[in-house]
Amino acid sequence: GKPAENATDATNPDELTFSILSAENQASMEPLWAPLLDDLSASIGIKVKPYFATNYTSLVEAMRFKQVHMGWFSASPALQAVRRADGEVLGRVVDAGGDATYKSVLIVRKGSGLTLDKVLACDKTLNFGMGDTQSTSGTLAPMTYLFTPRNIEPARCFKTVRSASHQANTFAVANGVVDVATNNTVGLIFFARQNPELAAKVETIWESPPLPESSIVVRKDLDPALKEKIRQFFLTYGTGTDEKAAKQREVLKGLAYGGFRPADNSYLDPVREMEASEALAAAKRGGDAGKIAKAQAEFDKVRAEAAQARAIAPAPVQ
Amino acid sequence: MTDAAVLSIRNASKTFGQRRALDDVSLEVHKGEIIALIGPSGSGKSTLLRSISALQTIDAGPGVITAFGGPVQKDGKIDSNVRKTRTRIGMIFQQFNLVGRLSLFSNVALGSLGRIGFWQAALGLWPAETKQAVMAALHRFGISDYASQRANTLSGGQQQRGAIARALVQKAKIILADEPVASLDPVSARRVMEILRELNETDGLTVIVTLHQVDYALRYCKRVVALKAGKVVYDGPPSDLKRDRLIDIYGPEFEDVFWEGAPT
Amino acid sequence: MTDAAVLSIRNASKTFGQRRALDDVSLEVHKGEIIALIGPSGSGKSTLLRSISALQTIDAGPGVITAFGGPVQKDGKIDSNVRKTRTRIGMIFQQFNLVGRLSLFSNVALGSLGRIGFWQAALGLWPAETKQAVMAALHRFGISDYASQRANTLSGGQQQRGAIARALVQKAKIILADEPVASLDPVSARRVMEILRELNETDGLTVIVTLHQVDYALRYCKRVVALKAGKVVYDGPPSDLKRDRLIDIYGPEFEDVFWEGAPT
Amino acid sequence: MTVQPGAIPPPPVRTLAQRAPDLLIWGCLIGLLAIAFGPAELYKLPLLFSNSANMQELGRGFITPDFTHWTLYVGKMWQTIQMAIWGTSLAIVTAIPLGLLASRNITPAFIQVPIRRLLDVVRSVPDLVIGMIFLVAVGPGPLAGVMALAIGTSGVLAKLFSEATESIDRGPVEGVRATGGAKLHEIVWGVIPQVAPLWTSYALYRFESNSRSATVLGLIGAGGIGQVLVDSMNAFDYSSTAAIVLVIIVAVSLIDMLSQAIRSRLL
Amino acid sequence: MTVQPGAIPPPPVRTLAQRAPDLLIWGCLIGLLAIAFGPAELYKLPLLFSNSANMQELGRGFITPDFTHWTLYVGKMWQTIQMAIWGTSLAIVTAIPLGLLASRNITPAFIQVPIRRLLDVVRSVPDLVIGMIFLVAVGPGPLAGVMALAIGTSGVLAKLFSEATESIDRGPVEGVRATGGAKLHEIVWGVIPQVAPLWTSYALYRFESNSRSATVLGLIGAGGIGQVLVDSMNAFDYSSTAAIVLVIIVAVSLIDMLSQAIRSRLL
Ligand SMILES: Nc1ncnc2c1ncn2[C@@H]1O[C@H](COP(=O)(O)OP(=O)(O)OP(=O)(O)O)[C@@H](O)[C@H]1O
Ligand SMILES: Nc1ncnc2c1ncn2[C@@H]1O[C@H](COP(=O)(O)OP(=O)(O)OP(=O)(O)O)[C@@H](O)[C@H]1O
Ligand SMILES: [Mg+2]
Ligand SMILES: [Mg+2]
Repeated sequence: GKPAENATDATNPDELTFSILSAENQASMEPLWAPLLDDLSASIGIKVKPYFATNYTSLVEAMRFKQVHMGWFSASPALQAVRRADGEVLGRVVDAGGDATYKSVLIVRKGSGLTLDKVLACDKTLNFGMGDTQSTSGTLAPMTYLFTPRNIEPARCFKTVRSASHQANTFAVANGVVDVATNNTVGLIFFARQNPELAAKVETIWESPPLPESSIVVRKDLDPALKEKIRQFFLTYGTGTDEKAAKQREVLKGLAYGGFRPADNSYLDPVREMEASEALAAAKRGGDAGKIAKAQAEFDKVRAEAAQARAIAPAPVQ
Repeated sequence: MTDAAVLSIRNASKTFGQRRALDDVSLEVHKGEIIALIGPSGSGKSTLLRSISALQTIDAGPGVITAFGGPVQKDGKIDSNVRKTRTRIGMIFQQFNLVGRLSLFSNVALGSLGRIGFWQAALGLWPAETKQAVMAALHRFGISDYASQRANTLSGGQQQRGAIARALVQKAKIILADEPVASLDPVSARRVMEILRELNETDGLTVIVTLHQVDYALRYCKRVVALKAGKVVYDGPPSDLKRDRLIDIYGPEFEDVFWEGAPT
Repeated sequence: MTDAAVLSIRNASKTFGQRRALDDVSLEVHKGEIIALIGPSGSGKSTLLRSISALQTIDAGPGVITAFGGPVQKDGKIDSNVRKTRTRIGMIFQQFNLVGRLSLFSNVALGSLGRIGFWQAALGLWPAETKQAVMAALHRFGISDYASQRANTLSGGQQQRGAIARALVQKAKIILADEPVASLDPVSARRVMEILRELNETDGLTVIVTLHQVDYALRYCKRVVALKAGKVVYDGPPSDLKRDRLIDIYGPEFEDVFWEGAPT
Repeated sequence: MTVQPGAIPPPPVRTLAQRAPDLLIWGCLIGLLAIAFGPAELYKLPLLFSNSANMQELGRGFITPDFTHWTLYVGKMWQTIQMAIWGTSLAIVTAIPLGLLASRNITPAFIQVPIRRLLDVVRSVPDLVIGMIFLVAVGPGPLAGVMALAIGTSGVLAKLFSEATESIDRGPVEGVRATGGAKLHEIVWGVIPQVAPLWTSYALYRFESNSRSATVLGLIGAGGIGQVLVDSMNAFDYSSTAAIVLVIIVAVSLIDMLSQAIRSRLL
Repeated sequence: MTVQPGAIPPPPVRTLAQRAPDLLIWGCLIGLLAIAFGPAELYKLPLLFSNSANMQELGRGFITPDFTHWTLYVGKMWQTIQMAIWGTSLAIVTAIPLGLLASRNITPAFIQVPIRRLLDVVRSVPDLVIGMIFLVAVGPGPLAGVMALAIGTSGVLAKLFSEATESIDRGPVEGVRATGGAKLHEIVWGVIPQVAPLWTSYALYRFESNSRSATVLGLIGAGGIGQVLVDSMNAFDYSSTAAIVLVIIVAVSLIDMLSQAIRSRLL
């Protein structure tokens, strides 16, 4: 296709760009994704060009400026895409092993004798490894579900708190240079697969409630017919019984996914909830009464909305 | 300043830190003169020549240098039109100042920069005329065999002759030569001095040449200017440059220098 | 090789690309000699001196250079113990080879590298003896005022005298001087030649000096070696260096060079 | 022979005032190192030896390179090199004039200083911002990567070019100036021949580091070997990482050898 | 006067064989640029102009810097500088001997070539791997960052140091050699004074780029301004990003001015 056109005719481009956010725990995705996108291209009759990137900010901005039409985002970036880049959630992924295996965890070194209680004792003796500030399972989830409800502020609770990548944290715990760290269930599976000896040295002491996984986000202003075609493609992918479906299941297996399920923006409510909780905690730290009240109101509102959504639709996970 | 003066230096001083390299030097040079600039080491000869070609500013103040009636520098500032003046002044440096990584040929061809097209010069597309002039100059000094050798692999004397060839190719109206024969064997030295004299006599060029060999100065030049500690201490014909004058310039030890055939 | 020979060059050749800079040169130098090395520009004088101090290899083959009875280089390979030999050979370079960014004092102090403690030398903690020797040498050449000035801001003659001072501080047994007086005024030149002679006569040093001024060679040296196109064309006392010999060395134009007081 | 009159003067001594700038710089450096000792946790250094078993264990993952996907790696390497060659070439084209304009011995201060500050700004703007700016204009993919590399590299190269230019010997430049050459002629004939070997090595160094760069290309979806590398590390797949690193080592070594070959012609 | 006998010879012409290496290099470069034109999507370049509105709109987010948390930014900048100063200093200490050993005009080939390849390897190993190795030994935090910076920087500095060394004038070195100085004396007195200005500028350039580096420090929990920058961008908080970039610009400019001041003393 002509490059100039996918910029101008955004609703019905003759070439679709599909961004794939390089998530933690995914090896060389390009060859794995290629057959899926070829199938998509064949199914909707428009060429699909994949882009892999390590940073979601740039992908969200690219989608905002119509340089990217749809993308594969993990939960928190997906929310940003919906907010900033006129995106809407089209579907979500289920893992190969079934549903809802994705949870945030706290890990310690096996035999260290550390328990959740000891961690929460806040005696300033432990070194704590946190994820990056915007990481769902590394930071947001443990804050929302573990620390904030107990009014614990990690910086005041532990000897040191450092933000690092998941891999760095995992190795640090396994090698005993950090006492407790955050991670997630999928990350641990990968870690165990590649480094069995080290993985044996790590144990989980806390699991969060299930977290939303990656989802497919498309630009809202895409032609509705086209959007529907894309939705149909994903939802039926690998579900048939014929030989084609078997092949599709092979593709999915490569990606370590079980298939796709329908979802909409409310799928991301837990992330919104986590964000609001984080904002509330930040306000509380700041100690400004006005800000606290405002953040509290926002938090309550998001929470209520999430509960409502859950009541109407089946729970996004489980 | 006389109208006929092709070069005029008035009240030029130059101070490096504490050191006065030029001390209120005034000099009028007329068209067609050939002047030997002598003086002990460190007396400011190179500094004076460098100031004339505006490679160096003189101290701010009353000092003025003009060439061909136009200003070269004034009050410590170099005139903005100096480039045109420079193309008419050929400079032969004491340290040769060749570009080590270029061939001898290219180095000498640079002499034509001021007179060929701007882009031609920038791209090194030397016109046939330049090429011929370069080879003629190299041949004249007996170094045409070395045309394609890199300048930094040439012997000292070969480099010096290359530097002189560059000034020749420049076809300047004034030649400033800073010890052009220092690294040369007697025959080459004589050849260079002859060429300078020929340029002066036949082509009417004005020549200022720095020399340590007083005998060369006496033989080839019609006027001798002597510097000592930055001051002009003699300016006149070689015939007046008697023994006691020279002792005055170079110090009492000069007495012992000319063991034979020295001017008396 | 004679036993008394302090320096022996046998069958040394050096080829740069196509050019033969040294062509089967053999030379025996005895302790206490003072030798003038003359020859036209490009005849291989510098190349010979550089080969003796092993700054350059000669061509592989039969060529051997020995100093103080020990090998300097052989078959195109520099001897591994050459460092000790070098401390006993002072070299004065045609292009001075001072370190431009160091002060004149430091440059001259480098002459003592070979004889003071390794780390002292590396850290520049010059012993009092070195400091005195440096200042004495600078004073001797009339440049002690410039001791703290950077070498690259000195005048040509000042740099040349600095380079000679460095060799003096080195307290070598052999001095190789490549045109040590080229950039010097007559008085300084004479002073340098007198010092070389004094070192030779009083201290018994062996001196090889490259000169373009044939008169200096005749006056100061007891033996003259002439190179031409890399070949030794004369080796004998100055008294035998008659006009036709010189014409042989420098070419027919030499006839015109000595217009007065030339050897006949 | 004649000796200069007067006594031998004492060796020069640098006064405190002459030494002050040097002492200041060294004092500041040592002071900074001392101040930063604590915050940089240098006192933990002995851990490096006591915990060396950990390092070995981690290293073990790397000793069995897995070349299953080697064609992919080589392809990606090639892809990165293609982007790097355009990015670096465009950067050189801008860096040459900027570098010359930023050199104090070529350019008057009233131009040189602002250019210098401009270059500081260019180097300070994060890769991600530069990448994003091009991303929103030309869409994700190689071109955005090329442009991001070009901008970032030109800031660095212009700085390095200018500092090499400031270190040249002014003799040859004066030689050209004295013939009446224009500024451009001085540069072409007096400056460039002197700086050519260093400029070449800078350009090839940046080409090399662009070829192995993961950051900006990966951030904006331009792909390349860096992306594959990050992905393999994210999956804890150190055998693949090791294989990718080997591919990069080969590429870097080839570029380095090329660099040496070109430079030895220029030296 | 006397003219040399014989006719004036023609100007030298370079034969095809002499030109071959140059033609080869230029041919390869142009060929590569042509081959890479398509894959690098250079044909999309016009989009840069037609879509410039996008760039402006994106840029608009940056024009209102938000300095609310400026103390945090300055603190983080200072923290990074402290890590950078140790990392760079340690790197310099290793890069000096390595750089000299990697210089062809100082070191015999049988040592120089392996060192050169070793440096290639060091530069090829990704930051993240280096960081992780130190992380498991000394734990996450500044020291791991310092060590990772030190290793990565020493590979680059040693290469740059060696290429500056290869470009020096050998005259002064020979001057020192002829006095009978040992190899070390040649280096201290003949080489170092010549390369000092360039080495200083390299060292300060790396100090500067370490001070603004985000990648390796952020990945292994060493924090610093780079981490804050990435976080602010990830939160789409471009006003804060702009403020942070301004802080970095000030720091980079100060380091650059320091670099110029030190170099002008050495030149
Ligand atoms: N590195 C080199 N590469 C190529 N040729 C060289 C090199 N060094 C010297 N030559 C050549 O070798 C010859 C002898 O040079 P050398 O410097 O020994 O001459 P010289 O007798 O000292 O001359 P001068 O009196 O001019 O100093 C010259 O033709 C010179 O061009
Ligand atoms: N850049 C500089 N910085 C400091 N001093 C300088 C500088 N250039 C020249 N000088 C000093 O100025 C004085 C005159 O130098 P100049 O080079 O003009 O002497 P000269 O007459 O050419 O001597 P020579 O015959 O030795 O070449 C010397 O004392 C020298 O040390
Ligand atoms: Mg002079
Ligand atoms: Mg010579």
